[in-house]
Amino acid sequence: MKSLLILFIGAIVVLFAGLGKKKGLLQPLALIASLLALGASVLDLNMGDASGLNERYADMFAFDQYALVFTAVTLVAVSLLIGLTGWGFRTLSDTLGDNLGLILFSVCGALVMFSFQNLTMLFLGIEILSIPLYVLAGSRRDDLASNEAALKYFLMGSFATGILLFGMALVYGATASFDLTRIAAAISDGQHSVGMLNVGILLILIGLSFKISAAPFHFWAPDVYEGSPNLITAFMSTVVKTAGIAAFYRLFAEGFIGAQGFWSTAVAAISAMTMVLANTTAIFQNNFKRMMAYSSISHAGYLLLGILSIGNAASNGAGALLFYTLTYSIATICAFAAYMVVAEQNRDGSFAAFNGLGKKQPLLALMMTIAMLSLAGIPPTAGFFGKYFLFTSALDEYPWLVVLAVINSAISIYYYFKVIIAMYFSREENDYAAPVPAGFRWVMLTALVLIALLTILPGSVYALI
Amino acid sequence: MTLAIFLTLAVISVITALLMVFAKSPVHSVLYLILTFFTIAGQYVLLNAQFLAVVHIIVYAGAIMVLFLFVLMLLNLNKDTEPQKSAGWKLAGAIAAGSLLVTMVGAMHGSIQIAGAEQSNPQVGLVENLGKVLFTDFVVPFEIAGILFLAAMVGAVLVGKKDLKV
Amino acid sequence: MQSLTNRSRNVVNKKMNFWERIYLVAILKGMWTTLKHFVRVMFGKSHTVRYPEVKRPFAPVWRGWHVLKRDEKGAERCTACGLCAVACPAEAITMTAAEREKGEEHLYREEKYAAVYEINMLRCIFCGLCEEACPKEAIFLTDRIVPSDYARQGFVFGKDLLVEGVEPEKRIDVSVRQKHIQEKKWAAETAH
Amino acid sequence: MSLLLILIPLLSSLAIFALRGANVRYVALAAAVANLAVTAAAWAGFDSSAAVNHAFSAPWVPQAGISFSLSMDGISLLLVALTNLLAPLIVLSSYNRSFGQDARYYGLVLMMIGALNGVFLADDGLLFYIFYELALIPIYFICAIWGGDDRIRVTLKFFIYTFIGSLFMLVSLLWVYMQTNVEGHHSFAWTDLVQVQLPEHTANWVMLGFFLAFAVKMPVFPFHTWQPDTYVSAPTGGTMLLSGIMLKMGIYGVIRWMVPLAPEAMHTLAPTFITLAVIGIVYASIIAIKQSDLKRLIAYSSIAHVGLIAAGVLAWNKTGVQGGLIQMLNHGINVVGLFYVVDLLERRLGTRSLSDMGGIAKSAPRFATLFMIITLGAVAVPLTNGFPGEFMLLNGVWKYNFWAGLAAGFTIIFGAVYMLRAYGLAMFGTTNDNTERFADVETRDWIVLGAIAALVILLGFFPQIVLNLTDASVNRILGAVQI
Amino acid sequence: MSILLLFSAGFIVEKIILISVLFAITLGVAAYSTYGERKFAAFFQDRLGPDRAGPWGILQPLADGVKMFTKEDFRPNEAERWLYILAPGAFMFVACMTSAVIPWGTQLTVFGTPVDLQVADLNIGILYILGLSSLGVYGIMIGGWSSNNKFSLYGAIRASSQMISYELAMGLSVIAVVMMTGTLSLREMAAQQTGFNWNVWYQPLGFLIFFICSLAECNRAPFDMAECETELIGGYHTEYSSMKLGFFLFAEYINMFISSAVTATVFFGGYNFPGLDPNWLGGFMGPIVLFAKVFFFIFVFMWIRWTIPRFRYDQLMHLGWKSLIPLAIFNMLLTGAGVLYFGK
Amino acid sequence: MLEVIRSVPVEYYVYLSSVLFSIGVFGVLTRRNAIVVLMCIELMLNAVNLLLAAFSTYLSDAQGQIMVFFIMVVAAAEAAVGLGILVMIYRNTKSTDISLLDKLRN
Repeated sequence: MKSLLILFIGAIVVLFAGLGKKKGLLQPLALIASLLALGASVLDLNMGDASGLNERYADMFAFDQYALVFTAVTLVAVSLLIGLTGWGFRTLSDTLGDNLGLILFSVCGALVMFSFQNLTMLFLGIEILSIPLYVLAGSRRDDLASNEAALKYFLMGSFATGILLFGMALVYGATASFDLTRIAAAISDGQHSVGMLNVGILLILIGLSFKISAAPFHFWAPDVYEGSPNLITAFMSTVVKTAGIAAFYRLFAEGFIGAQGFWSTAVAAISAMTMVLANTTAIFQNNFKRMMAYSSISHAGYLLLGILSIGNAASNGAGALLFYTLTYSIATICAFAAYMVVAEQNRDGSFAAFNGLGKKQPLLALMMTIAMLSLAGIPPTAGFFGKYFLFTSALDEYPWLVVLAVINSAISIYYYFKVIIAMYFSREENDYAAPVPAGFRWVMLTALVLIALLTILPGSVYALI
Repeated sequence: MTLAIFLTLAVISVITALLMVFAKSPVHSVLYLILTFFTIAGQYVLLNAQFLAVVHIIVYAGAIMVLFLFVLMLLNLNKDTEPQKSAGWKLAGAIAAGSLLVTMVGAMHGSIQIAGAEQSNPQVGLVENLGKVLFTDFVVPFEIAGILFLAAMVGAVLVGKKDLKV
Repeated sequence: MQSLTNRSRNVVNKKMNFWERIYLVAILKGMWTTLKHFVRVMFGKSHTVRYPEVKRPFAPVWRGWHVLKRDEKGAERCTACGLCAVACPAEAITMTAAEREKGEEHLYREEKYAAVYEINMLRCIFCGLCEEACPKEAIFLTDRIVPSDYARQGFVFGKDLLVEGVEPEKRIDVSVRQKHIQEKKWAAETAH
Repeated sequence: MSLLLILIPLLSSLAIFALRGANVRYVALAAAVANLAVTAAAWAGFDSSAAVNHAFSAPWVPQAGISFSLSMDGISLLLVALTNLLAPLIVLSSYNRSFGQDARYYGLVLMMIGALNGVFLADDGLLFYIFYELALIPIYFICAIWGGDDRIRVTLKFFIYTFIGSLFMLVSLLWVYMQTNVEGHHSFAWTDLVQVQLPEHTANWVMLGFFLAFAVKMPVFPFHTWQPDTYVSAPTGGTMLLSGIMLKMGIYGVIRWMVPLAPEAMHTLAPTFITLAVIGIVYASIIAIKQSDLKRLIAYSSIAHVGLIAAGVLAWNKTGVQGGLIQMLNHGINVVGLFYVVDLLERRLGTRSLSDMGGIAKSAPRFATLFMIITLGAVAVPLTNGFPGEFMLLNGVWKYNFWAGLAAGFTIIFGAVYMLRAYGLAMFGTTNDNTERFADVETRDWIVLGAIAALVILLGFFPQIVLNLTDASVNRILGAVQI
Repeated sequence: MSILLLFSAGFIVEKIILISVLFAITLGVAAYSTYGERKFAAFFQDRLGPDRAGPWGILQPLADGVKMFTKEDFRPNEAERWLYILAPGAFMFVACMTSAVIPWGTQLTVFGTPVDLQVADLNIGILYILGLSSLGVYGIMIGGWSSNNKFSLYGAIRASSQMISYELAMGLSVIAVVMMTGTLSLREMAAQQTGFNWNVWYQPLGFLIFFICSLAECNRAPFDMAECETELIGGYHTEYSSMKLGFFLFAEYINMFISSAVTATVFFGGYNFPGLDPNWLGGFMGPIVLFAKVFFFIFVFMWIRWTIPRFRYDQLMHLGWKSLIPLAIFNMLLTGAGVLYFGK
Repeated sequence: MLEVIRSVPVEYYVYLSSVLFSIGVFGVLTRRNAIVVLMCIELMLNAVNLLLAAFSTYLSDAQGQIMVFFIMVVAAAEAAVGLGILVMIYRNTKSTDISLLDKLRN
């Protein structure tokens, strides 16, 4: 809750600073807000109810350990992203304050999604997360691709919201409540309409699949990711995905656990389909951002494995999701940071843009390499532990799915390595090396340190839940 | 009596909804949709949710659809410039939506029952009652909705702004 | 510069204070003004005249529809000298001169007369210069209003509309303004 | 001690990346030598009667039963010794070539060595897997950056083959891990994993998973297709690392992890595996005979040799395993020597084709002698290091199955044929323009080739040094695994 | 209470009569508003206004009506036929619907039976009015758009954006009253303001905002941007003629009447006046008082129209969004504080 | 009172909402004009609202109707942002046909 308040106030301060034409202050302000919120959530970790502000609010919020750790993870990603805004938003000088404010608002939504105890809150959280993003996706207003991204994202997002809401309504009809604990109680009582509940859960599942872009509801993602400004794409593929999957987990673990027999098969099918479709399609992509879009979809497929671990007391699915989202976010942000500099040098968005980067800018290339290795889940990068934790969490119940996931991660190497190959083994096409902005240096350095730390001490994060 | 009103309203709302989807001109679509909204408001009244009915009219018919009309008129989009999707695509859409409907109804048919049907508090839809619930149990989402609105407002302004530079 | 009237105001661009900026006082003042008018009319002080039935008297200096005067015997005074047309700044006057035939002495006072005399009322600015230019005291501007018409042609007034009638009751009285002018002249002379 | 073996190369590789100077090669050599010294110290302090030596353990992800635990028994020590013995030689052999950015190359080599040490020392399943994969990354870059023609395709093929293989291993490892139960937790510790009793059906799958990983790495027919291409296109240092040490990771994995974790499947699967290994021996040998490219020839010979080792180890009797172990060491030494020779020839002559050589023995007698010694070692002539290993291996396979032993025996014959043919074509016969001017070995070559030749002879005379070292460990591991 | 329960024959008859009477009165008032407008305009401008039809021109509305009916009914070629016809009807319909919830008096005793002087006592009456007034936009928009004339369209867009914008401030100012009175029902609101205990004394700012907004809602000067003749000819009804035009004009006067009635009811005590018991004269005192107030407000509407010059469009929007809405929110906070402090 | 309301079985409301919802989905899938698609989404949301209101009344529980308010809130916010995006696109393309924007695919 503290983090939420800090972020909200921070967003308003940034908005007003933007109105007051204090351009130089904006990025530091946003960063401070994000870091303060991060600090607040980290300080509250493991305190239970001791801090007083963190327990349930009229059964709507529960800033429990689960919410706090995901908050912290998201805020790490957000802080890194804000570090990139100085240069990344340089073309948006007149609306910089608004854009930063919207990012912070969006994060508020993510926080609500981590902590909801009531379907109403989930719904509001999703919308607070999404609505600023629809705008941010189109923040390059004179660019048609950006416009298209905004429109597609908006239409698909609202469509998904509609489906999600219909599901919620049916669940409400079946269980007479929006409250997660009461839904769970009603389901375990058995005094409910099974048909309505099942259809409701299915529709909610579809709606959330749209939000985290799981197949077959992923078709919007590549266009949106490609069209949006790079920074926003990074935001969408990290924070949004984290929020979506965390909410997904909480909803199904706390609300629908009683109906697991019904939905787990569906989730497994979606997961399998997502992984296979995304990875096979990603192979054929020539554009880096599109590739990252498909990669992000495939990661949604892996993340669903964590959902499948619900109900298995021996496995720590939440911890696995936490760790995975953290490493995935950091690696993705790194990759996008490097890509943004590269895109500046070479307007072509294809892999050829990376040609010869290893010689031109070794540090950048190194960052990109580490990010790609981490995304591919190659040991000993932190990404490996993420995959490892996730796969083990679902191994008991769904060995075939884990095998499929493993095969898919192997496939994914092919396209992640395309970048590495271009960087190190291809001849450069132009020798223009855009200077790496200071903010990017710091972000990359921080990300590097974080990846290293996560590699060395994966347990520290994994065991937080 | 009630059933008859319900059925009449239901039939009208389905027909107007279909007309909305099939109307060639977007302005006609908007108007059909408004009619649908009126029938839905009628259903709310039938359900003794008067406050809801009025708010529904104010928000949907009075604000949202006006906004739609506005945009349509400002952009002068009524020309039938919309290239129709191919018949195959339409068929696919119809099959998809139809199967969705059949699945949903089929899955629920026969098992629809309401858990708390014995309780009877006809006053539930009245404004006093709603206000109490909204400002006690649901005050947190109410506040949170404020963030949503602020964000949406900033976003809408940002999107609508003309570029100042160049 | 000395102002001509006492109604002129100097423009002051001073910053308005709070009360002025909310305009309420100004609005109420305006409302008060209009209300005064309203009440005045309510109690019968309307300026309205029920026109066709009631006519408002003209000002003594009013210049309207021209008249071509006849002399005491009923002969037209105009001799078609053309000075009025020359004086006319709007060039609204045209005329065609003709020689008086035998037996027309009762019609025209001089040997030469205007066979056609036309004033285009759309061009005329009712300045009165024709009147001043006329050596024969033949043309005067009167306190009659030029009637409206649907066509432009209708505004070109010929002699049928300009020349006054012969009968005494059809004569047009131009004395009011003339007297006023005369008085002004005397007043000016005595002032000197 | 164990930790040092890993940390020295890894940290010095980081230091080298950071230094980026021209003289990093000396830093690299110093680190390699330091590691060798630590190995020597470890050997000196080795107590073969104890179950483990120089153990180091720190909790890593305690919630998931993962710990950073290293330990050393005879088998580990043998392979660590091999690694660290070859490391300075490999570094030294790379001095001959300029790599553009030396820092990267030497950094990657040291990183590789650190990872390899980690593989051999890991006592924790996941740690093993991580080092196993970590070893892959530097070698990928070494091959792909400094390799020959068509290197990108070849190395990617190599990478994906091995990575997919190891993913299957990961699944198998996880499967076994999920069956462990130490105080309510799963555990990755080797001792815990070994205790798991799998039903035979499951065990088959688990072993298959392991086998895929190790078979690709070794490589065993039919998973070998990446290998000749990669060997040929990789730079010499890379080829040495690949053939000298990395191959051994596979065999080590079989001995340490595959069989102990899923012994129940040995009955069903071992015959198949051994058959594959034997087919590989024959197949690779026949192809090797036909090769005219010296490097490619050695690559195929490597497949043949490793096939024999695999067959011997999979026979899972003491003779076989011991033979496998000693042969791993010897093959590593020999093959590094051979590749050094190839590199030297290529550097001087600009070609690897046997048809372009001939008569070098005349112009460079000392070189010819050293080459001869190493060749003899590779051919397994008695009193060279190759002999005891191959003998024991054949013996082991023979014990397991007569026909397999018979087929495996072809290795020696075929090996003699192709190696001697190659030697003959290169060293004797008529000289040509190039070979006439062939200068004899220089100091650096002397050091490398001399050291290898000395080892060839030393181990040929005293195989017992090695056998004693591993004896207790092999007994322990055979005892722990009931088939 | 649900409407469904109220279906009894007597009830229906009673309501139908009431509705008819109300309808007649509404139309009559609207008709004579047109007359009043012209008359008052004349008075403010030192004129006499229409005075030829009947004594003091009292039959002028009739003459206007006849003229409207007999004029040529012209429909532009490119107009959207049905929408063009629908628009004035919709506008008129919405305008007439609004009067349903206004309490015209307490009770009337007709032939011994008490009759509520209110068509429907919705407990959300004020929301009903807000809702319907928001629907008024459609008539204008559809009319302006379907004429297929750019001036009509501009007029329609201006009118509707103006109405939407001011509706917000209006709603907010009403909310302050609702907070104070604790009810959304107009009937209860009127009943609370006995004697001189009118809401306007507690809510002067709220009243001001409400009043300005109702001016704007009715498209009255100084906010008659929609039909700003100098720029837009006739605004959204440029292309309309005959009785369709009549409907539009008429409906505007109905709107003015209703908003006067609402203003009187919400802020000025409805049918209450100190010293005049609304139950006097068999209950007729209430309606008389209320109508007196209503006529006063109608007069004020006209008074303002003939006093204050028209705003520029941007000024209008600035006033709405940057002044009135913040003020209304401030007023809400103030009221909240007051309610909290005085515990009313 | 409640009996009067409940003379309509709750199933009917569920079916009616489902039908309206499906019509909305159909529209989203088949129409190409972004504004019409947006309207179809609004129709879907209204089907949800109707369903919630019906459940709320039949359950005698106010939560459902409260949820309807929140949905309205969100629908309004979405409409504002969505139409803003449409206007922005219109400035660039002079069209709101969503398929015109498929340039990215190639």
